[in-house]
Amino acid sequence: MREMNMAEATLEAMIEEMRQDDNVFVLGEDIASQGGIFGQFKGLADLFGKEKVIDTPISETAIMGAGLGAALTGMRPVIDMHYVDFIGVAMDEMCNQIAKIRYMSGGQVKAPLVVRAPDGLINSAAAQHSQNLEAWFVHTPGLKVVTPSNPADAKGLLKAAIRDDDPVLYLENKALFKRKGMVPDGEFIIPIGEAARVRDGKDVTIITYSIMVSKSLEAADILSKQEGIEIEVIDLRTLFPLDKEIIFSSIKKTGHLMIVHEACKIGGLGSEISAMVAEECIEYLDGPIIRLGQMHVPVPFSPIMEKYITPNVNDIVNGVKKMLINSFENIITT
Amino acid sequence: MREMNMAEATLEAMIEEMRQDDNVFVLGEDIASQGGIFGQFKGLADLFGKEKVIDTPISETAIMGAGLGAALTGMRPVIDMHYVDFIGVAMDEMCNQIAKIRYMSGGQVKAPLVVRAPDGLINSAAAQHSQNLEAWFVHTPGLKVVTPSNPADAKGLLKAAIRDDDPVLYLENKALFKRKGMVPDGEFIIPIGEAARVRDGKDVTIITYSIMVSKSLEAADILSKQEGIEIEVIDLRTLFPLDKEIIFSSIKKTGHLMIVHEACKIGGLGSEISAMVAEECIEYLDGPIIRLGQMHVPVPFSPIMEKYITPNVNDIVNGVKKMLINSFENIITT
Amino acid sequence: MDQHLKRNLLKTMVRIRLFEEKVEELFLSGVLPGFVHLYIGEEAIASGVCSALKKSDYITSTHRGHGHVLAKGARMDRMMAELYGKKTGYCKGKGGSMHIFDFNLGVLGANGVVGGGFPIAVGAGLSAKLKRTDEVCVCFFGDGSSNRGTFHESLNMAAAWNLPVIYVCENNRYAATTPTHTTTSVNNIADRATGYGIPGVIVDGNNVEEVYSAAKNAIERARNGEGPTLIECKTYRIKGHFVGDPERYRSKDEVKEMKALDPIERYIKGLFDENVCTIEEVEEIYQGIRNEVIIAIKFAEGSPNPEPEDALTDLYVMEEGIYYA
Amino acid sequence: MDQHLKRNLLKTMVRIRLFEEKVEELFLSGVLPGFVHLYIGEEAIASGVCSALKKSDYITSTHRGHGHVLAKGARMDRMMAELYGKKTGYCKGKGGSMHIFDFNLGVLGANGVVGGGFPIAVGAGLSAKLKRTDEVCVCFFGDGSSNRGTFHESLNMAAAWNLPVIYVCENNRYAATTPTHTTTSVNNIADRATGYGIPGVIVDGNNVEEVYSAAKNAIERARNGEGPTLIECKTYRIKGHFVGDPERYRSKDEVKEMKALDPIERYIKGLFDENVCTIEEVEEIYQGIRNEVIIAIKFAEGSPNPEPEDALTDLYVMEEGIYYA
Ligand SMILES: Cc1ncc(C[n+]2csc(CCOP(=O)(O)OP(=O)(O)O)c2C)c(N)n1
Ligand SMILES: Cc1ncc(C[n+]2csc(CCOP(=O)(O)OP(=O)(O)O)c2C)c(N)n1
Ligand SMILES: [Mg+2]
Ligand SMILES: [Mg+2]
Repeated sequence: MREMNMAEATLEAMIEEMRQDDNVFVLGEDIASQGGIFGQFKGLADLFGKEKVIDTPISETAIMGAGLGAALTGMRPVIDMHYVDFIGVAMDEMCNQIAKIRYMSGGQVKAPLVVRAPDGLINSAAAQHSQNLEAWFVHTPGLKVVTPSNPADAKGLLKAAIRDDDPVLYLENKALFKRKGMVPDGEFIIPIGEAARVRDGKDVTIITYSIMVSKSLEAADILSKQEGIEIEVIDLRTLFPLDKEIIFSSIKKTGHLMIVHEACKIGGLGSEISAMVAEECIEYLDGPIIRLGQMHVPVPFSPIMEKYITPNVNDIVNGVKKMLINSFENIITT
Repeated sequence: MREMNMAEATLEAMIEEMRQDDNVFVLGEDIASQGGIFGQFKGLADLFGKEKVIDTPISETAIMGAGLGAALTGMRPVIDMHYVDFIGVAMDEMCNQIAKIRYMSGGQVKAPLVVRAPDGLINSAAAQHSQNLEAWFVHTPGLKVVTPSNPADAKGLLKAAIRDDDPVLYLENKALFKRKGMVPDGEFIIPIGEAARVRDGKDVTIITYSIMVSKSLEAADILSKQEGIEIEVIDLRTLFPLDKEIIFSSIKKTGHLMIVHEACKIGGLGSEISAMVAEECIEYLDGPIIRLGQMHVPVPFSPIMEKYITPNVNDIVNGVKKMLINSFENIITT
Repeated sequence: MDQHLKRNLLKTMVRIRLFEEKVEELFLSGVLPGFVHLYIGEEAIASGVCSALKKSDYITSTHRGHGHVLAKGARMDRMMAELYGKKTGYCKGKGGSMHIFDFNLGVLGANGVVGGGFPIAVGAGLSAKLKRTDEVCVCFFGDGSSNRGTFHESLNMAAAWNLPVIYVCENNRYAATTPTHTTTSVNNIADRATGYGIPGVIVDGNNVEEVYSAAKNAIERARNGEGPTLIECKTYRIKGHFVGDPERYRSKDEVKEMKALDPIERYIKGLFDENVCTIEEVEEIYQGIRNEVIIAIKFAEGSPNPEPEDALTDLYVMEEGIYYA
Repeated sequence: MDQHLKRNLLKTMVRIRLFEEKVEELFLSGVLPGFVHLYIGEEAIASGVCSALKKSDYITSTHRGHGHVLAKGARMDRMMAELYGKKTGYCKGKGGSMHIFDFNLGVLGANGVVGGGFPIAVGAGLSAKLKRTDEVCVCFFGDGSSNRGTFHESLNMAAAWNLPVIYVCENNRYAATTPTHTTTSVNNIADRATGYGIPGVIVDGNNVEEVYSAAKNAIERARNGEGPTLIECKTYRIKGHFVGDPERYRSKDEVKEMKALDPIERYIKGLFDENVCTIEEVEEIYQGIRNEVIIAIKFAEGSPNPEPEDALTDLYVMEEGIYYA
């Protein structure tokens, strides 16, 4: 095990995968000379040359489409989208071409490519550089979506994504690039589709991912110490396909569900998880399903307002307390 | 009251609004000489000239962006997107520019524009011409989203959308353009944000919109006749902001909720509605919340497969029956 | 030009024409689902260009794609079966007219999104460069689609990276119902080549040999690492934008006038003049292809429909753990 | 050129320079949130262009927008307050450096999306045409953004419809860390004008009078209904791409060399040579603006922060029935 940050962990994954498979290459803006705006590609061009670590024009549409063309013809591109916000510029390529091409061809072709897209809040980057858009892509058949919360998962999931024969959207929270953690030595993979139970608990299940995992764990510690409430925290890691098994089994145990993400609450992935549960195992619930997510506004520039619209540790703590007060038991007894 | 189809109803709305406000104009592909691919703009250019009914280049990105620029500078554009699928090409303009510009400006500007986008299945149009994408836009703060299920609503909602000072996405199901219905004479508006209870019932609430309203009503009739089950059907009409009041009050009455839409079930708007209910009034539910939506694949060309992946009247009927069998009462008593 | 090639150019054009005439008939009689855009009148372009390609070369096609795919060598029977929505179709009935693929022939897909092929072609060119093969990719596109941003981004990228991509514009004067000159700020699409520092070539798109030569030159340049070329083929769409188009946007006279320039009739006449073939030989070609069409229809009609549940395959390669509802 | 105008050109450039030098300092000292892209070295462009505009004319700006907005006449205090994230800022603290608007001055927004302004400018031009006003819109953009599809779609549309839009390229040789010649297939962005059938003009972007004249001509053409012009201003970004940029992608020597062409120093020297102003007058200009900057900072620092709940206003005009969570 070695300690490293998320940017370094993904860099290791890139290096290992590029060493192992000559067809893996990277396409994006400011990745070769700069090493990526978050340092996540630092030195990669020195190792593999500017032919394999390609600085592109500011042409996200063509970057994404060219990535697809390369994937169809035998390469395994990793496409860096700079900020997930800019997928808006390449949405047709992402959702109408990449996601659909295998199906439309009747299974003749495959599109083994990874789209890396830094998302989330960082340093008051404001409305056009701060979004979390996973819900759009989970709603798009043909994509797989993963997002790590720590360096080990970052490495293992990126390696899995690169080896996957289907297009994978790899979302990496900008505020996590510098987050440190222990990473196992040697080759390892985090399989796509497997969530992780990162904290055991019996009272409430919190389902979360990416940056909100650490906040949920923090809240869980507080609730344990202050209230004796034991939270089970599940880090989804893969957003499509969801690991239904782990989700349902935890709910069957706790009877209480909260979903926490940084993305906007309305229409966010939390809705899907909540609805899945309300459809498939509602009878195990002992109270309402609570979702915490960004308020329904674009991200404001001012740090004060930015903070206000984003769920924080306190919101989780208070949400859980309220949830338990509103549980059916209490409703019935009061 | 006169009978007309949806295309005609929207045309009437366009004519009335363009007559009344000189700043209203239309921008899109094949609308002037052709009258729109679904006949929805037929003759409009003859009435208002090709300066106000503008045939554009195949440049959806610029169409959408130019619409925004025009809206900012005093006009009230109606932008025709041909197929909702093509918003993918203009997603940055839609979600990062149009939706955010007022907020980012601190309320200095407004963007009074309407994006008309035909969606849904028609004639085996296949994967890239058949989507229902409302979930993406409901998840995007700054937009309002409406969608009519009948000619009267089509007219009234379009008029409301054009008069609204905020950007409104007007989704119109392609298979409904020829659907006939009675339309009130004279000036009328369907306010944005108001759903309609289109059938009263006491046993189960079905929340639906657009093309699935008529299918839900059909299913309701069958269930009433065959099983004596009385379904309450709510036609949302506006998808954001949702009419929570009517939704919650119906659930409080029936205790059973099904949501039906043509869009993909996973991550669809049904998830948001289900989650809202599971969060805010779960205690009134007597059973699981069932969602019916498209299976999680792109739309296949073959009519046989297309039909298979889409919810139909039978699915609704059977879903309701199963729902009632799975209701808590029965679970407990069996 | 050798006579074998000349006869093959004719054959390819006739193959497209007869296939599509039948498709039109079938569509109008209500047998085919979906909608269909015919290539009739533009056959010289696909035929000329694809005859200059190797099997391992790539093409990207458009919504008006039957001609491209047939010219690249696709089987008529599997194409027909696809239009019928049958399980034996190229895409197992999942694609339809606008989405025909034949990956073994380097067909990277027709595309329902106008201009969707531009960057895919860049990627194929990039692969060739990275893998150091000598493959090239031809991107067919319409005049109307040259106003899409993907045109610009892709031509710039292909040019900046010197990729082996050939952009072939089929300028048939209309984008659906809209005359191109009303929405396009240049007279020739080829004029746009200047903006990318690449050659822009204009040819008579109804003259198959002219198209062939221009394509051959551009393909050679591309294979030699000299980068992309933009070829504009001036042509005309004889049929409506789609089968069933009321065609309110143009006059019957215009169509009649342009029909006189039919690439096939013209070419046959030329071949007679040059004594490349006789009436009988031409008739033989037609007869052979008529048979192919009949066999294709038989194949399609005799093929099984997909099972409804087939809708749930072919989305993911690695389906493990995937759920569909 | 009249002397008043000359002095104003200088003043405008100095206003931008001193504002930004202070912003850089403030940012480095950790007072300002967000990130900031400086315009230092490129002031001649915004100053030259905006001096040729009327107040009612429009501009669209970029992520590097301070200069454009100030040149169009924006108040320094409200800009500074916006950079501080204060309630009195132009956008009430909701926008920040990359999103400054001043609607009263026709500023249709800086833009965090590179190339986002191209089509917005088309729309402003379309409004002018439909309303039959004589307003024009200037769209500022970087060399790098000329590779975005929006460039192409917008220039074509503006040209096809003959709209009063002037496209002003600030070619500072880099797109962030990437030298433009490595990703761009033409030597001059102005070469792309041919692809739209509009005039393409190249000027020394560090020569404010040259910029002014080119802009004036283009604006006149636009007002006369003669359509768009593409003006390319050759310039150089003296500072990093953003404040804090390690600048690994270029040599110190290169920057030093280009610094010698500083548009302000050069212009002052010219004004001395022409006897337009004296050292004292220039010092007076600087002093006045230094004061303006100090007052702006005081204003910003003395202004209240937004309330957290202010985040829930200004999204919808018609808020009735809207819910935020
Ligand atoms: C992005 C997009 N916009 C619009 C359409 C609708 N559409 C289909 S074909 C067509 C016209 C295309 O014109 P052109 O490129 O000249 O090709 P042609 O049909 O003439 O062969 C249009 C507008 C589409 N399919 N995709
Ligand atoms: C669509 C999009 N892609 C990428 C970025 C990230 N980005 C911000 S500025 C910049 C470089 C812009 O270069 P140029 O247009 O030359 O303007 P300059 O910064 O040189 O003024 C990039 C790539 C962005 N903001 N938007
Ligand atoms: Mg055409
Ligand atoms: Mg630049």
